[in-house]
Amino acid sequence: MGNRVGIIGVGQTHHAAKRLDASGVELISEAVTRALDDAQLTISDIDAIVIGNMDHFENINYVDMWAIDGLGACMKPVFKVTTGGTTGSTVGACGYYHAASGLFDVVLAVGWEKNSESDTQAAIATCANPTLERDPFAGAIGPLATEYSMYMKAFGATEEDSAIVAARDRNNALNNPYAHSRQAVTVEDVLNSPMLSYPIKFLDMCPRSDGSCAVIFASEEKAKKLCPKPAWVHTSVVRHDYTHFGDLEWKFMPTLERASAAAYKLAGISDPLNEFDVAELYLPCSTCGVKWMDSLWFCEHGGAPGLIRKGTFNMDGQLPINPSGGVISTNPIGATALIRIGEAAWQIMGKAGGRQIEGVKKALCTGFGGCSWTDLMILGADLP
Amino acid sequence: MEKVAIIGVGQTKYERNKPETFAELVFEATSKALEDAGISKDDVDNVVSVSSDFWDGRTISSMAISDASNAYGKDITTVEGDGTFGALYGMMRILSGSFGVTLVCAHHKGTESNIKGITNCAFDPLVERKLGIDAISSAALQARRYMNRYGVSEEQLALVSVKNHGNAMRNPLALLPMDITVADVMGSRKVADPLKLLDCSPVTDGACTLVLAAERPAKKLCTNKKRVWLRGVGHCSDAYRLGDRDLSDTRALKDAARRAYAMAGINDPRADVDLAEVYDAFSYMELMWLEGLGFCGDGEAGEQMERGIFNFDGELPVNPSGGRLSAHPVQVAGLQAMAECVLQLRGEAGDRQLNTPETALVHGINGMCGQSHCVWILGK
Amino acid sequence: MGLYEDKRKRTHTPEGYELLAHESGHLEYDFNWHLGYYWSRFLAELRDNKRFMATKCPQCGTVYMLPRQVCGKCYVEMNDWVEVGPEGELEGFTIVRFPYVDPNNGGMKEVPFTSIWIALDGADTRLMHYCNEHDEKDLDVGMRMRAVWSEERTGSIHDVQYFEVIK
Amino acid sequence: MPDWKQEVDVMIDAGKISVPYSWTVGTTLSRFYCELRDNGKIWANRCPECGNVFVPPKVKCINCYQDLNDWLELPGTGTVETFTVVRYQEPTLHPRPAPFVYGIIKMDGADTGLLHFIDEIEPEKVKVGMRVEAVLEDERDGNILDIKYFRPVK
Repeated sequence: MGNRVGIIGVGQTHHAAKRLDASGVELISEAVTRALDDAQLTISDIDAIVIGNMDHFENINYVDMWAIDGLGACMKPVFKVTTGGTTGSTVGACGYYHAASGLFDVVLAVGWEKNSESDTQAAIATCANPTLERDPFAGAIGPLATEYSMYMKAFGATEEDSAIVAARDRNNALNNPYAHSRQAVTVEDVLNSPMLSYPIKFLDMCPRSDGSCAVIFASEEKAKKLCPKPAWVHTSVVRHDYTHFGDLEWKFMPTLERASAAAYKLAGISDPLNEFDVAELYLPCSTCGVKWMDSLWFCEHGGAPGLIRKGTFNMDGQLPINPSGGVISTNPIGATALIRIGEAAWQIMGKAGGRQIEGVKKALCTGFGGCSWTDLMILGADLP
Repeated sequence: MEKVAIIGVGQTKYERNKPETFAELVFEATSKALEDAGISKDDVDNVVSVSSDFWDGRTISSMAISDASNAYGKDITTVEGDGTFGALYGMMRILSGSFGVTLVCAHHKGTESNIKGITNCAFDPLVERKLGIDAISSAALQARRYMNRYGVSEEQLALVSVKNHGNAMRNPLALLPMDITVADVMGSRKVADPLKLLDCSPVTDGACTLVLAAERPAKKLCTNKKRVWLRGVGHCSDAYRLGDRDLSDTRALKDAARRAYAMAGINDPRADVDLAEVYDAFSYMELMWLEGLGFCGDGEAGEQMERGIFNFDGELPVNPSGGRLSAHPVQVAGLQAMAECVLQLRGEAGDRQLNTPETALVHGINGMCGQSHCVWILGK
Repeated sequence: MGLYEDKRKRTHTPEGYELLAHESGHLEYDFNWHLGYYWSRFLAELRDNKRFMATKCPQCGTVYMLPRQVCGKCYVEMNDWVEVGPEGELEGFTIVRFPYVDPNNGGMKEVPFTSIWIALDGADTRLMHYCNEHDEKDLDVGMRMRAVWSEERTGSIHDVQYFEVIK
Repeated sequence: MPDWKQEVDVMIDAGKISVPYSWTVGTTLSRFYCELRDNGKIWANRCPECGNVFVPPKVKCINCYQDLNDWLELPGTGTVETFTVVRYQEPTLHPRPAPFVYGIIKMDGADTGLLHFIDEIEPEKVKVGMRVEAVLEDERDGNILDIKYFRPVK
């Protein structure tokens, strides 16, 4: 068996639509420096480094090589993983496996993106099959709009339900100094914002951001030595089942259902709504904050609107979701899913500042990307 | 520490302009690897794919091969780099205790893209990229620096090309088997001085899949004859800008090799290693890397090449497959080299079988001018 | 936390130097993607016979549109071809109104266009394509649609111009 | 191979990825390029810990991961550490027609080399160890091509 692994430090940049003051490498160094500060380590304590992003967003080939100065990786083992929108969680999982393998003790995992450097929609279009799917592919919003339309029809969910989610996450972001978009909004503001693609409106959707996040993973022995309260990794699960966009099964979010079912089993979780104390979820759009609650087994299919209307997922609710403000407040794509892991770790470590939930013992984080792919990680205050 | 074995290998033939899609190549290699291991799709619990968005011309290059790689319903991830790094991640995932049997599959179609434009994008857009530098011209700078520092001759470089293309004559999967002389290499078209056409590896298409297994499933699923153990591994990266490095220096490779040797318990690589597959993207690289790996002193590889030490019938055969000079599917290259060593260690290398090797070394690189290295020790 | 300097609004360095950007200008990277046996046959059938050919899994029977070699679920090669469509049901749509860079040529993509997911009759997965309606009011999930063919067909996905609603 | 595959003429899709980029130069290199563009000077920065001097300047020391706030002006001369004569044409990449010479120039006053063109000399006459100096463009835009090339010191 491998090592148990804890997160001992997290750093992130102040995210924004455009960080003119920081090149990609400078953004990375900002996140890495802050993660080292957070863990009270220096770069010489780091045994190995993992990085990822979306290549065509900044047109950097071999980003692991290019980022060396920002990573502090010269004359160290450095590794690149990348899987599109789930890159951040893929980087996190890779950091975890590095430390769990016993080959490395202290591992720095870094995600970043400078979405301001290109036309994000054009870059996303290149993820469709160039011959058969690129031209009619309308980007991420199309499948999300479609699945929520069908969900509303099937279960009586409303546009107001997703607006409640949007207002919740956006107002949570007011407590997060790093968030890109920090603006108090009401449910009415969301409902009245311009329609992007029915039923998704402007304030339902994620922005594109410049930003970076760094998370430090350590083997059990090192984590105990270096950190008074590590966030222990309980499990990491990935499901990337689809090959073409047309393969999606609309009615549910099957990769999320399968990944979460597998992860709960591994982590011994039978009642996720009660057992988790906080969740940082990759919800690219507020409608996902409704429908995907079913797929995470928080309720029966169709049960999510009822929970949302009761305030179940608010800061003071039964299971607070996205105290950070989530993806609709901050979205530097290659870092986005790693920010979920970092924020969840801070909640467990008690370092989440103004967005801290009291007494977090177990936290759930997810990544989303590709053609509805899911990555998922469970963290805990106690050893697994 | 838990032991991990390679229990199956599958490769396509390495060619130019292969008609198949990325997925069709991956399915061929992966089906062959499963068949070689004698296991079913359900014995596999996770997949590591290796590909590049730049070379494939597609963001999320792994999306194209999700079904073809046997990933449905399984944990999958993607390494962008040489195949040796993909195998390393496969091993880490097994050592973590989370997985038992890992598929590592890589695909590459060099003939579908323009190597110069794509490798130009490996350079910083804020500095060197505007000058038009690419993999070939930067390698030429490194070759000159290395030759100048150690007094290595162009003829010594040419010997590497003669040897490896000759070795490829015995490998039915290689793209460029050739019976050539030093004079042929010296007389080939000048590309970027001191490199000539026959100092450079060809653009190539192909795919390769390895099956890795933890000790228990390895012993349960297949016979002793099929198992080759991963005994040691190490990786390390040097600085990014060409001007930050002394390009003739192999310190990152030395560090990667030190890690791999320590893990495998190798004290004297020259004596303990029976064959090596070394990343010869260009002829000069084989000489530099042989030195960095500690098979000889710095600056000595050229002279030892002249003495035939690294020939097929020499003291330490290097690149018996024909190396990257005879087939260079960039993302696949490391797995291709690992597959060659597995076949050699099993005694299944056909016409190019060496005499009962016990220990093999595989070397992969990442980035320009061998910025980063991954070194493997494989054993019976 | 929160003690770090927030540099988001800067337009100049602390010493007063202008913060610059480097523009790439027009860039293009060329590819020659080989379409393999399955997509080549699929496109040849569109071109020559105006029909949609899908592959069927010999084990689970799933009919894949787009066709492909491998049924992911069963991990077997498919060699059975079946005709699907040319009519089908609208499963989802998006009307794109905001222009963005077309990665085919670096110019701006023409808008509006309507991207649809259509379940062709007989297929178990969906084809992504265009529809000629550009108003949400005229489209609804579940509508019946049919293919409208191009006069000049070249072996491309555009050999089908778009799908239209069957009134 | 199944029969149907033998009857297929495999097609090739000649396509592109064509997307423009606007790269943020950032705090460190903006200072470097502003000095080059506005004042015609080449600046470097130095590590307070190991003393290494980097050109182009860096955000962090590659050895010590220290901030590099100590800036100094370089004389613009240096020594050719290595070079190549590029013989192939690649008009979409190369700012000039082949043959031309790339060199890595170890800059006087710095510990790193700078990649650039070497010109005003026949390619066959370039030597390792040769002393060279930077020649700047008259019209400068704030990028690395504001240095036109390096030429032998007379």
